[in-house]
Amino acid sequence: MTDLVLSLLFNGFVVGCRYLVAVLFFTLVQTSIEVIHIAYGGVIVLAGCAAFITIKLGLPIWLALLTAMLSGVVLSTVMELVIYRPLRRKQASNMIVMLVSLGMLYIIQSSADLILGGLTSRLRPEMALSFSLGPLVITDAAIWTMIGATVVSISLLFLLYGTSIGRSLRALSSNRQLARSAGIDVNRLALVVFSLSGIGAGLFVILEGLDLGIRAYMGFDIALISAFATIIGGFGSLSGAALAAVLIGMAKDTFPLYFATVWQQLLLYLCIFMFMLAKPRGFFGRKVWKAEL
Amino acid sequence: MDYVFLVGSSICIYAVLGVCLNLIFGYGNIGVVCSASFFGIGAYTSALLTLAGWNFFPTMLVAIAVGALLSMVISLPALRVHWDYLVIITIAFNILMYQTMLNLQDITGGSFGIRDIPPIELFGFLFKTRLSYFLLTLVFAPLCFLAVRYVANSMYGISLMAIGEDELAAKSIGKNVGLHKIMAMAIGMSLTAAAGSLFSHQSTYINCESFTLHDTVLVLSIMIVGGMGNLWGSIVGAFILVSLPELLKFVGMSSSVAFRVRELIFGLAIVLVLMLFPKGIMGKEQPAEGRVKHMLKQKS
Amino acid sequence: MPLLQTVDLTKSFGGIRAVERLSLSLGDSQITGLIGPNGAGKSTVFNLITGFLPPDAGRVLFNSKDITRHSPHKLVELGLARCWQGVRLFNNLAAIENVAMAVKRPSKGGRFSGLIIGWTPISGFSREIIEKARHYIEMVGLAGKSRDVVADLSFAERKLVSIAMLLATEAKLLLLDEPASGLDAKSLTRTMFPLLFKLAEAGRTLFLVEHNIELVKECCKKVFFMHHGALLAEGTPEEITRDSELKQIYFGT
Amino acid sequence: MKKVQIAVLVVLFSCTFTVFGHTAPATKYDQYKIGINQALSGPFSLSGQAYLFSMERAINEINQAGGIDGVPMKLIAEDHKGKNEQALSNLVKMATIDKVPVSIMGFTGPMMVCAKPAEEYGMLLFNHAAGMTGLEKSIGKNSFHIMANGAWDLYVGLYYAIKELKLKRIGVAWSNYEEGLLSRNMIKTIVPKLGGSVVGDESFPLGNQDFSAYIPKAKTWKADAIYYIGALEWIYFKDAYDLKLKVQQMGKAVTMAFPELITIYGKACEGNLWIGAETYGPWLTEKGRAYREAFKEKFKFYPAFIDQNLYDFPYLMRDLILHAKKAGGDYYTADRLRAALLELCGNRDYKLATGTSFKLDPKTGFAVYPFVIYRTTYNPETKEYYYNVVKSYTMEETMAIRKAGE
Repeated sequence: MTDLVLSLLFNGFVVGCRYLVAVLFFTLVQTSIEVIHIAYGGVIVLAGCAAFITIKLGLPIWLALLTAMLSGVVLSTVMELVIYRPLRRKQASNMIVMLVSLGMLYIIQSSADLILGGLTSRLRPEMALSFSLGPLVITDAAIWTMIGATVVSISLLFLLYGTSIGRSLRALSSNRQLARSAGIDVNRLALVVFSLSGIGAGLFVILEGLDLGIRAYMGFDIALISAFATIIGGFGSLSGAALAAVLIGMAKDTFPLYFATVWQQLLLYLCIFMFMLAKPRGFFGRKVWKAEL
Repeated sequence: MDYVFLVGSSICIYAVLGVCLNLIFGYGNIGVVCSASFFGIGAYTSALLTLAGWNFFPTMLVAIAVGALLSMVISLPALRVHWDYLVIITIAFNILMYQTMLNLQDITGGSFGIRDIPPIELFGFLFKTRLSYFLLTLVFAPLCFLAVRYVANSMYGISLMAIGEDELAAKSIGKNVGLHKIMAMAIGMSLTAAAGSLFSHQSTYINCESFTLHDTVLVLSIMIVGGMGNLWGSIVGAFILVSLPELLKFVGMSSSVAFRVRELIFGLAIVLVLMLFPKGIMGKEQPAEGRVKHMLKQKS
Repeated sequence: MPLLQTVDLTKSFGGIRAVERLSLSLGDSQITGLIGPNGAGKSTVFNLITGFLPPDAGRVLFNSKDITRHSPHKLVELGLARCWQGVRLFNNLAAIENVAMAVKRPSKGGRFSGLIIGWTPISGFSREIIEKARHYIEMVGLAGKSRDVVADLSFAERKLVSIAMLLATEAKLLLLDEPASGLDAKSLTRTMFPLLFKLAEAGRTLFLVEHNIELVKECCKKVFFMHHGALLAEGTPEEITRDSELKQIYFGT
Repeated sequence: MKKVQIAVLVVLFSCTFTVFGHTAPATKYDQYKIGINQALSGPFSLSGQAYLFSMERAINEINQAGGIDGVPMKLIAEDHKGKNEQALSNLVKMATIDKVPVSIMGFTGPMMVCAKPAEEYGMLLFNHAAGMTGLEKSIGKNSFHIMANGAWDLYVGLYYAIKELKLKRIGVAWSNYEEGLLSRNMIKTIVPKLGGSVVGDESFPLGNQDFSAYIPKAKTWKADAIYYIGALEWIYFKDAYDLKLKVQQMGKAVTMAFPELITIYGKACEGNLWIGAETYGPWLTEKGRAYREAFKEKFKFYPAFIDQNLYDFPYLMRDLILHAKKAGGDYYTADRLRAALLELCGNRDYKLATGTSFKLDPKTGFAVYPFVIYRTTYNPETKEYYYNVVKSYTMEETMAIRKAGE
């Protein structure tokens, strides 16, 4: 029994770490630019296609990582310039922005479907290396995932608290009007944030591809998970989102301990729903009304 | 022509969904995005009751009641949080309901669904053919539309719009915000469930794949493309977004790529429409004009 | 006996005490002012009284009836309404509609009556509601503008509309948050002062937070002076403005 | 603005209805239209392009050979993305606008939606996906199943595992959609009859690739064999291998082909059993081999059974049309084709273009194939994995096994 508990928890933790990579960047965009960036799933998928093609050409995995990141950056910035910036200028409501973003996701997914087909494509020609550690079975993909998660978190921390960009980002997310009047250029920051998120997408898709594989329609799911994590962590709180991501991953894998795996998804979303009911502000969220009174 | 009737009937049904969501989201600005769940609940309720030998009207009434009751569950968070939180919360609810439909195999038949649902029978007439079903929806949809429009134009509706626009101001002039919101959701969602109970007879079979999050997203797009806070807009939106994929079936392309290209076009259409008309095609209704004219009449 | 009374009203955000054991009482049908330097917690007091914020401690009495933690719409029914510093209107409705929205409706049949009565007319407001609304609009002197969408009105006019809405609720006690702010001297003397007096004569009780000393001197019979969430002094405007140390606190000189 | 909107609306309405209303002129057999109504794109399509390739290739071959007595065949392809409404509207479009009397389709849900309308519109449906396990009685008189029925896989596979390999403790890993659900239920009834026991069953949502929660649980079953039902076998076997779930794995041979995948995952599923109709083994005919190579040329892997079915289908149709034509009259209709089908394949062997032969059970409308059991095996000489036929049953034996299961 303890073996089961341990291995479930560990696997869940790894899944959570993988989510974390995507979630952090999603939340970064959400808090600083105030865009619910559903199309981030699309960015991930397209980065996946780039990586897939690179591997198909027989090039090594690190090159695939580079191409994935590069394409992610390009797509994100293009999206910002062509879609989000004009909408900001028109002062379209969040709802509109969200839906446009969703439409972009559909477009990208269906074009990715042309490249990948319905099949799930893995990013390496050989099997994973896995070794047992007591009850746990640890694959190299898992190790890479955990390393990636740590690197991403640390570098984001440094970015936010160690650089001038980070300072202006925090200013922006804490009080927009003030930041604007203090002469912070939102458009410039948006570019920075979006290109960062592109890099994140590249990394995420490689981790996913090492472990599970890439498919054209995975974008929507990960966008959804990211949105939930953002809420559960509390709008505007990166650390909260990170925590939420890991928790979601672990919760997802601990339910099967007591229930049949059929109920896994149901219970997961039941918990998410209940948590949101009980604590709409999430872990570290700000109050909503205070701002308005 | 049966094909036209089939498409027509689904346009009608989705128009109803869009209009209902519009009352809740467009007017009340309550970010409830789970139409498909209530649609599905209506469908399952009436499918099961019909198989148990009930007539159409009682089943539809029960479906409406169930929808209204369940809307209370949603109104719990709706009274507490801001609409953009609410959108995500209700999305979670949506997946929750889908999973429930999928896994309560004894009741819903799980992923295998419910088979051999008899067609609607009213006053001894069987709505078996596509034409008759289409005509039924063609009666049903305008009725729902009128009902919602009546609500939207009534004193209550205007208060709802006011609440949607500025909750604090509405409170400070003595509007009972909570009650208005609950009413809005009860009305919208129960009508949605009614539409579901009609839908369950469209073919002889339903399963949970018809009530996924993507269907909700379709309804949401219908509302937003048409124009939030504009009931006519929802009808236009339903017409465009339901008939566009069908229209695209007639666009001749080398068939191996055609299907993905069509989906691509669909996505593009949504994006372009929203980039061109950020307020939706029909835009937001300007309630002032019409009613002020009405007041002038009263003066003279 | 006082119309409104607060007993040891206390509220703190996080660590900061916004309001500290505040006790004040308002006489009937007169104009009372609440002044004090910025951040003294005046607006918070309003929010506490009108039920937009729950107090940590203390009670609010209205007609010697405890209304602490009542929800705002209930308070409006009881006859206690407020308007906002930054004017809050329903921007895509006409001025008269904004007012009509606020017109008090006969509350027979308990708390659902608002809705039930709401159903009857197909197209918005019933004739008598419109009539009332028009009456209030004329009262604040916007008869000409009544059919314009409020988004197009000037700030002063918007302010007047918001006051008309306040009147329309037929509340006995009106809490005005900075009625003078953003108004030029002309519209102040020409419209605001007379309006306030007219209201007082009409038997409404006014309680206003105000920075504009002119208006306070002109209109208020009684003034409360708040500082750091506590009540420092109360008296006639003359007494308050004569007091040098209060002046110092107020103008920071 | 209002005017513009109304104008837009009117234009839309008019153009739509002209398009919808316009129906193909009902020409008498200047071409034979056959339809495919499948998940050709979207998350549920395994490889829609492969489907279309197979079918178009066969039709082109037929047409280049002069069509059917000089009349060419035409493919009407529609895509239901695994969604019922789409499947229904596709069917109605085919029946009323394209006037297609026969269509091949996949997925249980869409099949169930279309079965009854197909009878109304006088349309013949052929299911080519693996599903419909245990639904023989329930689909309408116009619906046939030209592919080895999922149920037979279970009967044969379990028989082989329990009776021949003496693996008594069976676990079930099922993907939570129609076929998975039905198969799970069937296994639970079959296994005890054969003297085994189901030691555990766990499921995962369709399209889910993350088996991290399932595999540790499966380890606790102490099962002798685990029967996997669902798509994405490959990911599953890989995860099972990575996380060291060492047990005899069994799966359906439906998507078995993909040699590309076997080169990647072969190690993961070495020794796994695949149960499928005897089809992938022989490739007896010239045509079959040519198709197979052309397919490999395009998609880098060999056609799976679902693809091969689609290649066979137009040829089957040609034979049916020719047979129906003999009697003359208005022969390209569902009823006449059904009659022809029952005469040609009903209870008698019919040889498909790729060389496999099957017979149709007239009562249930389901095809019966001889069954084969493959084992993924490593070949030290060629240094690659291949499917080794470890056991093949004749049609009679298959029938007998099925009896034993029931």
